Amino acid sequence: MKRSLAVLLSALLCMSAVSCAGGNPGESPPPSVSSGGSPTAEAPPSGGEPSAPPDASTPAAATPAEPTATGSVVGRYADKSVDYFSREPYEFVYMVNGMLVIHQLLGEALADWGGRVNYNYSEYDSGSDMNAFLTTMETYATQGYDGFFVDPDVTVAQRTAELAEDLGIPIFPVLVPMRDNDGKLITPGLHLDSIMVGGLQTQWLIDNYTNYWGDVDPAEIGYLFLYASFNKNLVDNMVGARDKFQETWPDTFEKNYYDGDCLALGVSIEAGFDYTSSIFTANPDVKYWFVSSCLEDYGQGAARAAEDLNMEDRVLILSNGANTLIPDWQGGYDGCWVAALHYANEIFTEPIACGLVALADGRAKPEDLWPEYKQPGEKYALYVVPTVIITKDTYQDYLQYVEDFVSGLD
Amino acid sequence: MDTYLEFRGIGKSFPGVQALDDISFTVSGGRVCAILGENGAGKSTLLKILSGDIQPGAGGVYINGAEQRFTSPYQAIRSGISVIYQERQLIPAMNVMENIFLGDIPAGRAGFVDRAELRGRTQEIIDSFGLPIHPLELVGRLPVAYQQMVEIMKAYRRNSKIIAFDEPTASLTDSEISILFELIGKLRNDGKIVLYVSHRLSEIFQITDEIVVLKDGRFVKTLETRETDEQELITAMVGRDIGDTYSGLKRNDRYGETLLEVSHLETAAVHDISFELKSGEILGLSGLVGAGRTEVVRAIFGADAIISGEIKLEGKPVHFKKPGDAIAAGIALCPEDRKEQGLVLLRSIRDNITAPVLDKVRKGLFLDKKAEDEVAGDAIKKYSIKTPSSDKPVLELSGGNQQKVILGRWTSSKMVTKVLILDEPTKGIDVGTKAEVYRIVCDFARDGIGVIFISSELTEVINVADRIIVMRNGRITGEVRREEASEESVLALAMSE
Amino acid sequence: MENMSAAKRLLRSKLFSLAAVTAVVVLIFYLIRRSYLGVDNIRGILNSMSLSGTIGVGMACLLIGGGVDLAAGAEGCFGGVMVALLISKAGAPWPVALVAVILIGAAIGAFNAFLINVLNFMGFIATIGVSSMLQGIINIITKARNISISDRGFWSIGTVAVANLFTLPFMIMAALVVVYGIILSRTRFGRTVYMCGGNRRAARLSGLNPKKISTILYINCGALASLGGAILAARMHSGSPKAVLGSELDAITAAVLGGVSFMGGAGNMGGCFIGLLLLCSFNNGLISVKLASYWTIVAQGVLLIAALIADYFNVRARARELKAAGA
Amino acid sequence: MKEGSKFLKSKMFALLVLLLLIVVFFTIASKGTFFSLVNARNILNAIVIVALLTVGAGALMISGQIDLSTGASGTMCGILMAILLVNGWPWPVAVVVALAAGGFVGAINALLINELHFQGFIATMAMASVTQGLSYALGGAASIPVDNKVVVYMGTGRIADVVPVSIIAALLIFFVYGIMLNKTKFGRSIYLVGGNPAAASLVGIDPKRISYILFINSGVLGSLAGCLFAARLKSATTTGIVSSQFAGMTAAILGGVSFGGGSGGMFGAFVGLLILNSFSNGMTLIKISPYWQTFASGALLLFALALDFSGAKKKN
Repeated sequence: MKRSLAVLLSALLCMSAVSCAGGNPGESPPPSVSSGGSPTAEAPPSGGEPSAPPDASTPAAATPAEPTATGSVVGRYADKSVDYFSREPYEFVYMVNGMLVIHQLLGEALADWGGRVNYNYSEYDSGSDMNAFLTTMETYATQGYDGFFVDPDVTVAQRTAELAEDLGIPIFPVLVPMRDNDGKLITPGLHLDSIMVGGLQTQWLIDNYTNYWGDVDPAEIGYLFLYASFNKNLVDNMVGARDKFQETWPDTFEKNYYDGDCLALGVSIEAGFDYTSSIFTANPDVKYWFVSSCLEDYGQGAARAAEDLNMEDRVLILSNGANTLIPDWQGGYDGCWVAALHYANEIFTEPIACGLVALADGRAKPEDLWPEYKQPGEKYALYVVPTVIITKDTYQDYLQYVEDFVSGLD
Repeated sequence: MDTYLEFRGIGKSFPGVQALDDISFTVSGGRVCAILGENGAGKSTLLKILSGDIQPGAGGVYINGAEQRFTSPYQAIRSGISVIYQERQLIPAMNVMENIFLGDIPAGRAGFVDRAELRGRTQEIIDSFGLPIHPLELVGRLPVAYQQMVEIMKAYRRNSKIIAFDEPTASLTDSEISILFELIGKLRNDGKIVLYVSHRLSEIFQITDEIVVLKDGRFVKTLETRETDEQELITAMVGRDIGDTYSGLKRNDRYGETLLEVSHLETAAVHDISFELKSGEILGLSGLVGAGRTEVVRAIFGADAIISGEIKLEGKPVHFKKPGDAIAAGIALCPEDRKEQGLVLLRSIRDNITAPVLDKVRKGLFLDKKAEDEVAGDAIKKYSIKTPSSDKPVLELSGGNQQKVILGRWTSSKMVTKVLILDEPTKGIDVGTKAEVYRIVCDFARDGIGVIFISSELTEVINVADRIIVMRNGRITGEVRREEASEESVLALAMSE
Repeated sequence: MENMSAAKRLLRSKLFSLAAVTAVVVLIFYLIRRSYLGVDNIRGILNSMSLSGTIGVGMACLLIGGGVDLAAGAEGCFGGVMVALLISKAGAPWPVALVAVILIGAAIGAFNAFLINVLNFMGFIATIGVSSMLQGIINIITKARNISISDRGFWSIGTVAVANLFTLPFMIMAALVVVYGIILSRTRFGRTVYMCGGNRRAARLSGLNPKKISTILYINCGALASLGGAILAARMHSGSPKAVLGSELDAITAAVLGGVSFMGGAGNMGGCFIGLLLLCSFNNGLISVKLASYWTIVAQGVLLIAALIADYFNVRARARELKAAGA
Repeated sequence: MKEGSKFLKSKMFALLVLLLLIVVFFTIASKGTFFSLVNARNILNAIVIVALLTVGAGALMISGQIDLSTGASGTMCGILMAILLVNGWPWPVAVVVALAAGGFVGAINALLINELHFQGFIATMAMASVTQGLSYALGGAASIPVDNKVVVYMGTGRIADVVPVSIIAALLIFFVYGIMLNKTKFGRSIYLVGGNPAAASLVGIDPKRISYILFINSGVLGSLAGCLFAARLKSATTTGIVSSQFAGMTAAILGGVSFGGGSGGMFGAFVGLLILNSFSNGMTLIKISPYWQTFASGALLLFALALDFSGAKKKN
């Protein structure tokens, strides 16, 4: 018996340690049923991958496009008629299947919006286990949550929506719109046409390379797009970029386009570094390089590879997302990582936060939101978030624009 | 006053057995002291305590009056003690010089191995032993005898004050044994203390000065080698006149027809083995360690592959590809090494006894617990195994009881045994139980079962078996009927080329 | 003295066959694409060896001594993250941060040694547990976010190169291989590592302390893994919670390719270096020939299995030779 | 069905008390929601996948072996089933082929270990890498939808909207394996091989045959887990249950299966599984960060080893 007492004592110790860690439910993101760390990390988490929504109407100009002011303001911050603080704060939780840096940053923006439209924000990461994602959603329903921001595995969107309906709790997708198995929208969402985004990235490089290299024969420009083929969105991002490149310079496409599937190397900066340096050194005859990526880590790796091979003068890198690039610029970085397709998180999350509050208030039903963004044959709206491609020179005024938007000036 | 070694009240118990109980004796420098005792008398446990491999439960080891506290072999070696174990402690993948200097390789500045000095000193030692071994030769490539000599050179190199040998001559040829005895003589003249563990009485009379006799973990007496003889030693060792242990056995005088015929059996380890076994006959298989007796029975049992030769059971040729077939055909093998080959220590006595007969204790798909308990109960009663219940893990039994469990397994009520092979069945059993084992073996013989009885105890095999085959280096060197057999004649066959 | 040269021949044959396989692999990729042997590509291959090489040195010593550490990847990641935190958040000068991170790695190694040598846990299961504990801590202190390092001095570790061929990280790794190679083959401590790996009981009975040596090897493996992670952070200008994870499998593959056996007591640093060269040239080559990348993952698994099969036949051939000579 | 000596009994008691302690602790900490019917259903849901892996891993560990490839190969088999279904194969054939594929991976593991003397953990890790690659090759980026009515029902169907159908299958499998281990000749020989393979072969048991059967069994159960997971999500993805084999191993060790074989049973493994899942579910409820959970799962594995500590120590 002595030994089993020792066992129980150590169990108590172990649990008290864990519980004190949970003592601050507020800021630490809610738990997930992760099934133990796996030493083999080649399996990068799936789930909504970051690819910024395009600006459908006009090609991305240097200055940020104005959000279309026409159409209904229900479910938007611009709707000044709503008194958000006349009620108790709602309880919203952002549920992600495989938290990545992009989800982390969007989560912070959603938390900020909580202060403006009165809801308590918490997060939950199911660590790529959709089994846990669904069970936890049911658990939270029993705990009296008022709404869910969700980024489930894209293929399980329909199942998630059905479950939310059963539970009678409004949900709103964040990074990736929720479509059923035949591709029809099942909730309002943000337009994330990864293929369109890829096209924008290539278009910017094609429009701006002369500013950096002068008049260079397009036949001498190689194009490497870094992505990871475990997720459909990333693949679409690549397809968009590749097709735009082929469309613009069809005859040299075969020779100059290089596929950059880093799946075997994982999702990390060194994966981008190793892949890019292998392609660069394996093709010394290519004089100039466009490098684009669907993930910021790959862009950063490519930048380091270009520096390592001191090829900065003949490489232009454009990544998807500028969260680490902006601080670098502020720190004086002036390398070949020249631009990034970016959207301020605050702007991106505004319609999501205000939309979910509208649904929770009952001021609107999902199919009523933003009629002006409904595509023909779709039941729900697909809001288009303005994105912009920022460079070292234009990022300050873009930040200023965001500052004004959030403080509700315009 | 040269050194003297004293054991004071040494005691040690393992779960279920009191291995050593209040052992005290003294050995002074310049003398060779034999430690004599039956298997399981506690000899190797005493050596393990001396070498620091295990700690004594009670009492202590004193050198020149000062108590030695060893928590690891390192400390024992530092205070001048070297033990040469029966199973060689060598590293086959490394060369001779590194094995000899295992533990403290001469190192120059910054810990770099001084290869020249290492090789020089190794060559010196090899020359002083007059052996044709090269310092850079991989130890694994040396013949078994030379490997044993490397082990001895390792102890000699440390020029320890106290050197203990555990059954060193088991696999040595006569010439190597004489080199060893010369060395022991040299050690004695240098004033060192030599402990010599063996149960080969002839060797003990040849080189030792005094003899400490142990029985069942207790100190019996110390005898001066010159003033004693074999009979007195055996009586001291066995504790009562060996005469009656064997006299009470009721022999089988008439045998049934031939049960097992082995002709020209050839395997990787044994060559041209031919013999017959009649039902009701006890066939002794004798020889030194490594003579190939175990390999013969393992081949018959289907545990080792057979290259050529024929085996007939009750006249019909059989070829067992795996033990399961042999068991089904009624052959049972009680293996030599209890812990490694015989018992599943974590499981209960019942599980170990019913292991080979699970098919016979089944009711339809499921095992019948009642039937199992019955079989286990019979065996426990038959061999009077000291245990509260058949549920006790075998791990918690004494050596003797463990051996009885294995015997119980192969002679259980559900086993249909035609040929019972016993490999060193009485190894590590107290003398009382041995007599019981012999009695049971003879009962089996009388029931018509053919028994193959392997033992390195000459007195035992001579008195139990009806007929004795002697082997050496994988070949049969001779056959002796019990009537004309004597220890000397069997030993002679065991030693001859 | 025929036996002595036989031993030499045996050793040479394994290294020789491994070097031959590497040469064949390099030749094939060279034929497919001339630039494979260009200076820049060789520089890339050597540079990519630095991470799993630094971890591989610690891992190989451990394997030779009869142990294994599946938490090496997490230890490396932790090293990278901690060096970034110490430099960017705590403002420590980078040399101080680097030394601190190596000590932290050593401490984790000591914890592994405690679990395995004191509590008698099975080596690979205990380190799997430690690996997931570490990954938890890493994500807690970084909130799953990269920590960028802006200290240009620290960056220089990644950019300094000699003759534009040997980068500093590669040279550090090569130096470790040479130093540990000498320790293993030439020093007394090195020989005791082989002895403990070869026959742990014999080593103990001959006065060695296998547990002490195993503890030293685990501490050494933790420290080197942490160093590897820190150097990678310097090259990438940031400590990432996803870096290095999984490269303990590359380190084991390289060691096994190089002749280190899982039974312990066999293999040497030279073999590991060539094994690593084969592994990295193989991976680099696959990228440059545009082979669909999931086949790369399959290829890595197959390469490890092939290495283990080669080790099996080698061990069996040597055992048969020993038996034939010994009988 | 008494599981041998007093030693195990006292440990089983400690496990049950530990489980009770966890339930009480989290019920208080989560202000009652832990101990609700719905949450019980959530725990049962989460248990199904890990249960199958625990049974496979537990049987193997009793025989002294380990299989780290069940997560990756299970995921691959889930994708394989989905592809077959999408191509119009009748569902029974698709499921059987997927299970056969899992068995085949298990057979390869056994072959590498028994014929080529690989160490268990490194051989199965290599196979995990190979099957992971094949998952990507088969599945690619787009996940494959699973909408065959019967298969989906197996994954999501519930009786009285509380008890998932698949949990019944899992409980049944636990019960059957428990009986098999304790009551049949084959089960007894697994213990004997785990305790002492050399001794087992001398009493007529063939350790190689046992090893092949148990690895194939572990592969099939892993495949079943992968298929059930795909069915539950109505789609097969390349991440699937990739690292769930560690949870299976932890549950088995926690439940008293001593590594190196010879002791522990399915009842213990089931209690270990309940402890593991209620612990994770509880942490979810009181909002402990996912990163603390990764830490806790590692700590739990070491704690489980400590429990087995006395078992491991006794042997060497």
